[in-house]
Amino acid sequence: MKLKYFAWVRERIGVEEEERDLPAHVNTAGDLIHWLKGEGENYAYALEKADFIRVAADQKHVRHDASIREADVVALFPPMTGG
Amino acid sequence: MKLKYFAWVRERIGVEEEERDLPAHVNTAGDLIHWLKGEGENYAYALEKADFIRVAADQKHVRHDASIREADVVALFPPMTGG
Amino acid sequence: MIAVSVTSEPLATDAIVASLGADGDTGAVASFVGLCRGEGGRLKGLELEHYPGMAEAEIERIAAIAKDRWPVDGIVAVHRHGLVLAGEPIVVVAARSRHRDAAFDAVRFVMDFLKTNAPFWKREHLLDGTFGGWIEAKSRDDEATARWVSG
Amino acid sequence: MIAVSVTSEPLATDAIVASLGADGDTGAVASFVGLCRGEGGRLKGLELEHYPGMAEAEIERIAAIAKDRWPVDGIVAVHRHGLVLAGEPIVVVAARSRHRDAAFDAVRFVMDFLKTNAPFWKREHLLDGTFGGWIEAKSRDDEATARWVSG
Repeated sequence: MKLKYFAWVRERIGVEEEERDLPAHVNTAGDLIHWLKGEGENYAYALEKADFIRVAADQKHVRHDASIREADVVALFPPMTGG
Repeated sequence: MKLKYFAWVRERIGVEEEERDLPAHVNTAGDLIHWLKGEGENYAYALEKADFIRVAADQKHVRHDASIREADVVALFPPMTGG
Repeated sequence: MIAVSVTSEPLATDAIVASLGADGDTGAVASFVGLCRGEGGRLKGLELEHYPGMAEAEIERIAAIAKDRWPVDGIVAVHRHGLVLAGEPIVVVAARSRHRDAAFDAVRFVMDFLKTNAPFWKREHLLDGTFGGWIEAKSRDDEATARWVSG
Repeated sequence: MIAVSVTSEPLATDAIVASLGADGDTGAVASFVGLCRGEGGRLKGLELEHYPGMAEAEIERIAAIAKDRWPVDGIVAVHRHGLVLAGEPIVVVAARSRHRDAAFDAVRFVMDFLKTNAPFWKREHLLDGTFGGWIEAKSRDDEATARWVSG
């Protein structure tokens, strides 16, 4: 699965995107965030306020309880500030 | 007192404006309309829906129960349709 | 800054909105243009009668109320009178502010009150050059105005 | 007609609003321009990061909801990304309709949802050329969006 990061989530993790094989127990967007937090200090820092992180699966907003296993690209980012 | 008329009130009365001496019993905007209705068929036709007629005293909207004796110019017109 | 005018000349919409200006704190410009509809090709346009002097004064009064009610830094409103051809602007209202809510609210408030309180009267001007009927005031315009009082 | 774009070029506000077009039934054009504030001269501007592809798709989705909800005949929305200097437009949204309420509501709805749902992130770009902090999302923007759901 391709993971993409934006804004300060991107800065803290240190990469714009990466390919990752998800463990079998990662099903929802929330699972993904929780698992990534254990993948290193940079991830733990970027995702420390897990509830705050927004998720898009294949460019559509999804809730933390939505399954993301079928998605090709999942993006994690802070609340948006456009307009 | 100068009286001014606009839109179909003006058309029905047949003049744009006129000078009139008000009888002593005419105090409010409503009194003025009521009195004018007795001044000829054209006035009766223009002002037949008396409640519908809007009044401005010295270029300010006033209600039918407002005194207009101190005004220099009183205008009578239909509901407005600008914008 | 409040700038109001009533004119028989065609309205230069972009220039009117630009006349609002801006400063370093301007974050929002909301604007509205009311156009003369052709009503399926039936109308050449609308003839707008107005009460000179009171028309300007009343729009200024409405704009001043809006400026007191919301934190806007400028309001501009220009209204035409005389013959307005189908497709041409009848009225342009714009406001600028720091945040968007104030500009949105001020423009809509001015438009709603202008419809019911500014002394203009529209009459249909038909394609054959004759006059049609006077446009009747709409109850939904009165309701739109009332919304700002009760709300 | 719905037209959405995201660009790194300065926005030509008047041309964007004009691109809405008009027909004989157009009676109302409402528009909004969101500008980059200088915050008392502290900022050179804002750097806007965005999610290419999703940004356009999300604004189009929001505009389509607005077009379904209100009788508007056209909506146009253009959003910048990259460095936007203080005083420059960040976003332009406009709608046209027969009567004014639809155009007003559609523009405000698109702006409110765009603020909370379109994937853009603003960062301060200071006068000395360095980056300041990321702009924090405002709870009042979430409330503005929620208003359209409950209201």
